Amino acid sequence: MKRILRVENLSIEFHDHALAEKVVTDLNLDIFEGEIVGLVGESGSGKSLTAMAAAGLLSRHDIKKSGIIDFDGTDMLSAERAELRKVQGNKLSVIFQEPMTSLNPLKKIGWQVEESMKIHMPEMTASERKNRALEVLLQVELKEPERVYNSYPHQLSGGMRQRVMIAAAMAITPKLLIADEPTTALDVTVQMEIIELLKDIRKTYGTSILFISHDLSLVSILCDRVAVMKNGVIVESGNVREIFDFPKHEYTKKLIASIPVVEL
Amino acid sequence: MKKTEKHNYNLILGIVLTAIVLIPAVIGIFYTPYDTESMNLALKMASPSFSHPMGCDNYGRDIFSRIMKGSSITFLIGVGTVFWGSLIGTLVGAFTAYYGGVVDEILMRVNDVIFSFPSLLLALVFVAILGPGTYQVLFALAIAFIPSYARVVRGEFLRQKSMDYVQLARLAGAKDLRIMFVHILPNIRKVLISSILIGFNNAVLAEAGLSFLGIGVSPPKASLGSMLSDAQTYLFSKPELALFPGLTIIIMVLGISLISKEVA
Amino acid sequence: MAIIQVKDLHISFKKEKKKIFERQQYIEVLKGISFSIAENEILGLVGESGCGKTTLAKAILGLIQVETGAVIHRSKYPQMIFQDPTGSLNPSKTVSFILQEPLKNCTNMRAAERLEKVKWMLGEVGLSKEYLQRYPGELSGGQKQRVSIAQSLMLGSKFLVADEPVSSLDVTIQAQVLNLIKDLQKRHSLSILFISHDLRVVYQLCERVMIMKDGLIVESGTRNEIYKNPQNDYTKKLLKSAGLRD
Amino acid sequence: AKEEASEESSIVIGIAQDIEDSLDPHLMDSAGTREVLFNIFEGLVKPNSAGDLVPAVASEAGSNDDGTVYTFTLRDGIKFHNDKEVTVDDVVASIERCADPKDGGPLVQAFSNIESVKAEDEKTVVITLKDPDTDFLANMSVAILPADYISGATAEILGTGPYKFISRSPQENIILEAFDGYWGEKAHIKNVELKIIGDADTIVMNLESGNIDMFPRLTTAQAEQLSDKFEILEGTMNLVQAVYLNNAHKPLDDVRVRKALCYAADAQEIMDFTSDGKGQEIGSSMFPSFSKYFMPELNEVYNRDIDKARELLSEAGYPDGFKLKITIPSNYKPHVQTGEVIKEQFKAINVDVELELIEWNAWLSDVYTDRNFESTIIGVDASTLSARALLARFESTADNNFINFNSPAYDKAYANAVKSTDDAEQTKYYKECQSILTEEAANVYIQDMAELIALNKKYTGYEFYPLYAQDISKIRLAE
Amino acid sequence: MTTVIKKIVGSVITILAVSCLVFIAFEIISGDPALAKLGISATEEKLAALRLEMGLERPLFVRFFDWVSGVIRGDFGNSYSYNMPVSELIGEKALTTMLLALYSFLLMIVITIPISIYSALHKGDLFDKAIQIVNQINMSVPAFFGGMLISLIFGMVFKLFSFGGYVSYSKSFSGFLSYMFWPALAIAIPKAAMAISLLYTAIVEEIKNDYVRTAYSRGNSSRGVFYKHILKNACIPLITFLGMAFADMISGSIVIEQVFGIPGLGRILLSSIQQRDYPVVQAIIVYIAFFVIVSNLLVDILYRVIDPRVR
Ligand SMILES: Nc1ncnc2c1ncn2[C@@H]1O[C@H](COP(=O)(O)OP(=O)(O)OP(=O)(O)O)[C@@H](O)[C@H]1O
Ligand SMILES: Nc1ncnc2c1ncn2[C@@H]1O[C@H](COP(=O)(O)OP(=O)(O)OP(=O)(O)O)[C@@H](O)[C@H]1O
Ligand SMILES: [Mg+2]
Ligand SMILES: [Mg+2]
Repeated sequence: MKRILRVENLSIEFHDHALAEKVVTDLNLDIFEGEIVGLVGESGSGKSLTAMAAAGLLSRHDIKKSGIIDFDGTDMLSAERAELRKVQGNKLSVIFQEPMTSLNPLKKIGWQVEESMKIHMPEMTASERKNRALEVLLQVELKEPERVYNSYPHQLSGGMRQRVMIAAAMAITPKLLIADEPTTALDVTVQMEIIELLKDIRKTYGTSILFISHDLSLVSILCDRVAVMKNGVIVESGNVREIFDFPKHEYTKKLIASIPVVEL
Repeated sequence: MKKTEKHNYNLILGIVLTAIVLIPAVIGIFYTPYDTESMNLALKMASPSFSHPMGCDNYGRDIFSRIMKGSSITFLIGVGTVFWGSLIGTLVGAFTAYYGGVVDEILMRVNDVIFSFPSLLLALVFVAILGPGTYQVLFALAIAFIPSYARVVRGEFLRQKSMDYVQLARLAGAKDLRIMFVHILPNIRKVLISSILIGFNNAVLAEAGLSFLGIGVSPPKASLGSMLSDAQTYLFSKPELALFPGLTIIIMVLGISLISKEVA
Repeated sequence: MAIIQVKDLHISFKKEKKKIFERQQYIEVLKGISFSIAENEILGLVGESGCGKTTLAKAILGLIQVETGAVIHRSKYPQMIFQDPTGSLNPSKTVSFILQEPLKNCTNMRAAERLEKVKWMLGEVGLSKEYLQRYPGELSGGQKQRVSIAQSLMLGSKFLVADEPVSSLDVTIQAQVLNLIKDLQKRHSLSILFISHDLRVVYQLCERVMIMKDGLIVESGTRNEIYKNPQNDYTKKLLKSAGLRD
Repeated sequence: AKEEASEESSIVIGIAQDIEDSLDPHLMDSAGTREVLFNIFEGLVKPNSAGDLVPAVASEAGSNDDGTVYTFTLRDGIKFHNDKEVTVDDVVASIERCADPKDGGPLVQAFSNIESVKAEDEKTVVITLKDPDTDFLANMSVAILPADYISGATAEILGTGPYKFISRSPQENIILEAFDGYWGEKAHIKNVELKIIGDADTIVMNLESGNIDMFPRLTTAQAEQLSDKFEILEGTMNLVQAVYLNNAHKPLDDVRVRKALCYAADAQEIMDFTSDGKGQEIGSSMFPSFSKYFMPELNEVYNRDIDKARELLSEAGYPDGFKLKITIPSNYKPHVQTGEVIKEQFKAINVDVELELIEWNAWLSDVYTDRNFESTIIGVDASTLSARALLARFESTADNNFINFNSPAYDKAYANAVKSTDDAEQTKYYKECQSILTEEAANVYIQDMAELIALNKKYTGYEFYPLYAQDISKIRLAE
Repeated sequence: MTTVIKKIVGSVITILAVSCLVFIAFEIISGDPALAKLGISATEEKLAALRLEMGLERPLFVRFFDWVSGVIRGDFGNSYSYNMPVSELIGEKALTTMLLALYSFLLMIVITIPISIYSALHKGDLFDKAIQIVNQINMSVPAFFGGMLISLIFGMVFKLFSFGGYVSYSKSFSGFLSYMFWPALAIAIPKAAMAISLLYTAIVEEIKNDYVRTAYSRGNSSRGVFYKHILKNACIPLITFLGMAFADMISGSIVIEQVFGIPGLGRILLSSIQQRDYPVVQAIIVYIAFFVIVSNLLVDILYRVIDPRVR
């Protein structure tokens, strides 16, 4: 199997305070073609930052990065913007953790969902794009795709916005989908639909997925492999079943023990 | 680290520039190298020399001494006008945006009225009621400046008002005034500060413009603005007469804007 | 004694017009909702995404104008944990300021006391003192969410609306925060409207549960009634998706 | 060939102010308007550049010995700008209009003395006065307008002068054109545009860029900056510039105080500071170009003498000086500058001057009409070629005695001057008036300001007048 | 529909309020139109007669009412100093000023947008720093002084235009445009400096938002992110300023018109105030108020169009 993402010795350091802060240290992570990798861990441990780095979106100059991130032949850490943009929104798409602020408040949903298509598939006509947009909106269980298509972000509920983010990321068929807590604001029925959808696109298009989540049950049903992060390092990683059934690291054990139980 | 240093660098530059203008101005209140009013035929239009570093004007008065004295008046008018104008303008803008409805309508109409009223006529009315003088200019200008601040603040407030953090503040028991001025205002400070700087410039220059009405500083006293406009007569033959007061204004404004940008 | 009583609440929003001269159309989001929350009770609210839970929460707290219907509440400083921590934290204020805000407004505490309490609360939600001087933009999603929770708990109010308060927290922290909420609820006889998608969390926390769909409450009852013997189809579907029913 | 050249010729003259009062020469008042209308309208007589009255609409003018009956003979073939001949009816109507006492007094104050205006025949007009007045002829420069304009039948602006009015655009320009049917020496330049230059600071640029060819009343600073494309002609403004003192205001009601101020002032120094020494010092309300009346010796009465001034002040009870407010119309830069220097000069005798700049209209109402002021700096001009134009206002009962000057001796001398029918005697009385003004230190007299005129070297022939006038008709293209 | 009617009523009230204030202002300031007309030949009797003729003896509110009823009939009265109908007097000038304002407005936008964009995108580099300084200096140069400098440098030294050679738009529109370029530039530069400072600040703030990251993630080029996302958001504070700037340019052209010898409203407004020619002042102010109101209305509408959140 082909390796699609290779992260080696990634370190991320912040420089915007008097003291430099290292938030990710020597992180290694590989994702192969068609694989779904879960990334779980403590809140604030650096999951989102790792994901952003992999997507080539850490460009602030007060952040110091080192290591290697190789996505399908592109160096995501240091490549020029022109090169990155060939990848972003085309071979790679991102579902952001915060759907509220990650949508442009002044643009209609439809426009935002269609944006990657507009950039990377200029051959599509406007109506084709719209059809595709409505299609993905429906796929993420938005019941009135027309209304959503014509709404502004502030007119949608939290869950709807999150689904819009998902739809936008899936409007094209990326090789790698980075999903940063994509289902937190969704009710369980929709959550399950989304999980099915993700499995589906993996199956039909061979898309690899980096799935960041706190919901270990979702991770266990969706992912092939999982990595557990704490304090900027991956403390444990491996096959989902193995990790969940035989956690080795203290933190992993604690994590699994904290899953709320319902005794009916 | 690097970034913090750069910040200080701008701030220091701003402080230095402001000091270059303000220290002589403060000293000028108590002491000037030469009397600023007594005339000397022998020195009429004298070129810069060691004893008169900026030369002398058409009455043989030392320009450096006059700039020392004039700066403080200019500073007073600039700061005073902007202070009152932006204070009242911000209040008006904040209240209209925050409460909306009738208050908004009425205050914005009043605003339109002030804005349509020629400042010249306004200044004349002030002279008629209060007599000529520095403070009269200050108030006439401040009133003329209110609408622009009110408009800018209103626009920004409208945008902020709909955000969740405002609602959260309300739940945290903050009173309306506190919400407006402690919570919202800091978020529009950047825009407000750039309009305050604009206003400072305008005030300094408008004061010069009003001197031909005989309000403001009356000769032989001088402000930087009035020195500049007097110098226009000699623009071709003695451009340095305009140069020094002009430079002083520019340095003053530049210094203040650097400081306020860094502080904000 | 009910701390909150909601009677036949209706709310609708303007629909985005496609053409300028189109007639304004409305969508009804809440279609007549009635319920009450007793003192010292945690009421779980579960429902389809987009069915109007957040709208209901905001309406209860008076953050959205109510058209018809009534909300009667008898609590002094009702608090809300917003679903979106980013938008609800003032970007220009430090964590320390944000957390002190309710204390400043509603108590007479001195600065030192306030700071003490803030530090304590920060610890309770699993954040260290280092975060006091951070701005919201410098926090991770979960950290922001914890700051919002902390703020809403500062005053020890009698009534709290929590709109998906723990959705982006990892399970260990989640457990810690839930324990905190439960603890506070016991000690201060706090009433909570707890909105969540996580049926397990709701089960752990709430004695009573309401299920919402399409702007209506389709089912409500005690935890056991709902989880063991659901009547409504949607409820059944929910439980099934969560793996709590076959 | 010369005729042809003048067909094409044109000039653009910059003026500082638009004609804001009226294009009707009977209703206009300001000096700025007068100097423009001088080219369009003429009276029965008109002043020449030597300061003499010469016949204009009338070909002959005469009076009886005691100056009660004035007889005018209409010039043959004289025409208005529409080529209609001027008739005696036009003359009578014009004079009657100015003498009409309705609307609060006659348009020309002196015409209240007219008993009757009659056309003797087709060519002769006789004016009879109530009281003898040998100086009356100076008033007859009042413009002659068509009778049907006066009756309101037409609003067309028609005069008999060398230029006819073509059009105007308020605050922009006034267009004149040489009148072919002019009776006298015809204007040399065909097309004239009087362009209003609102901003004094742009005058130099306007001249240098060739946008205007001529500008009267430059300041020395402006004149210095002009290139050698321009000729700078120097004359006087024919204004009495002084610190006018409100004689009714304490402590200025004390002649010793007024004298002290006169001793403290130094006219030459003022000129040195404000106009590079240009200008003519004066000692009373008369300017040098009225050479017949001007008394240079009065300049020497108050030479700067600080000790004497201090002494006078002590005598008057102000050994430590006093505060004096000088109100100046802010739009007249030269007066403001004079004020600045005066302030310094008065410091020497502890008179603490406050310069109050006000806008022209406020000056008119507060200072001039309401006489609510302490002192002011202004230049007073003469509307006619007669000493009376300058001296009448100091009669204690005169309407326009804005300084509240009150001297029985002056009133007597002035009355004698008006009454006398003998020219030498009259001149003597006028001189007495001036001496009294000086002695009483009515005002702190300063100067008749220098008038600098920039004229593009393409043109020549400019003539100065002893009155506030610009005679465009004399200007011609340089060879 | 009702909002439109409300706006119109509001505007009419505003205009009435300004003109009423002008009446009051003229009542307060010293000097009167009759005196202005008579000048130093005024006597008590003549003044009284002229006042009667001008109708100045009547009480303030009667005059105001008269004026309003005249305006309703489309009659702005007669100018005291020029003895001609006010509309005739200021008609062409009003248009000239309007064109000048429009011209400078366009220039301002043409200057502002590219410079602030470039500068904000290259924040911190040499060009940006240079721009910031030049901008500060531009803001500090008085309009009249700037106008003089422009005319001096471009008119006198480089002879790019003939100073004072104003051509009326009715004579030659292209001549008009090429002459007006310079005064328009003189007006536009300081305003553009302000606009740049506002837009720059707004852009720098806006870039920090999360949605910008989203836009990048879709493969937008920096330009794409900028033009499609940031710019529109950042323009919101600018819109307010632009609205005011346009109205300001109409009333603020006074100085520049004088410097460049343009027969616009500026000079006549100034002289009419000094002459106490209030029919003229009134008409001009109504004209300016009209623009103020319209530009504010446009700003409000534009807000609503651009920002769905304030709808
Ligand atoms: N300002 C608004 N304008 C128009 N429609 C709105 C507005 N706010 C919310 N809505 C609509 O109201 C409905 C309910 O929204 P609400 O935020 O209450 O849902 P929710 O139950 O909280 O969903 P979620 O679990 O996804 O957060 C949605 O369909 C949404 O599109
Ligand atoms: N501007 C900043 N300056 C300093 N530290 C920062 C800044 N931004 C983020 N951090 C820190 O970086 C760490 C990692 O953040 P990240 O968003 O990757 O966390 P996460 O694992 O995604 O957490 P969560 O599950 O809560 O979203 C956090 O501890 C956060 O506080
Ligand atoms: Mg995260
Ligand atoms: Mg919600």
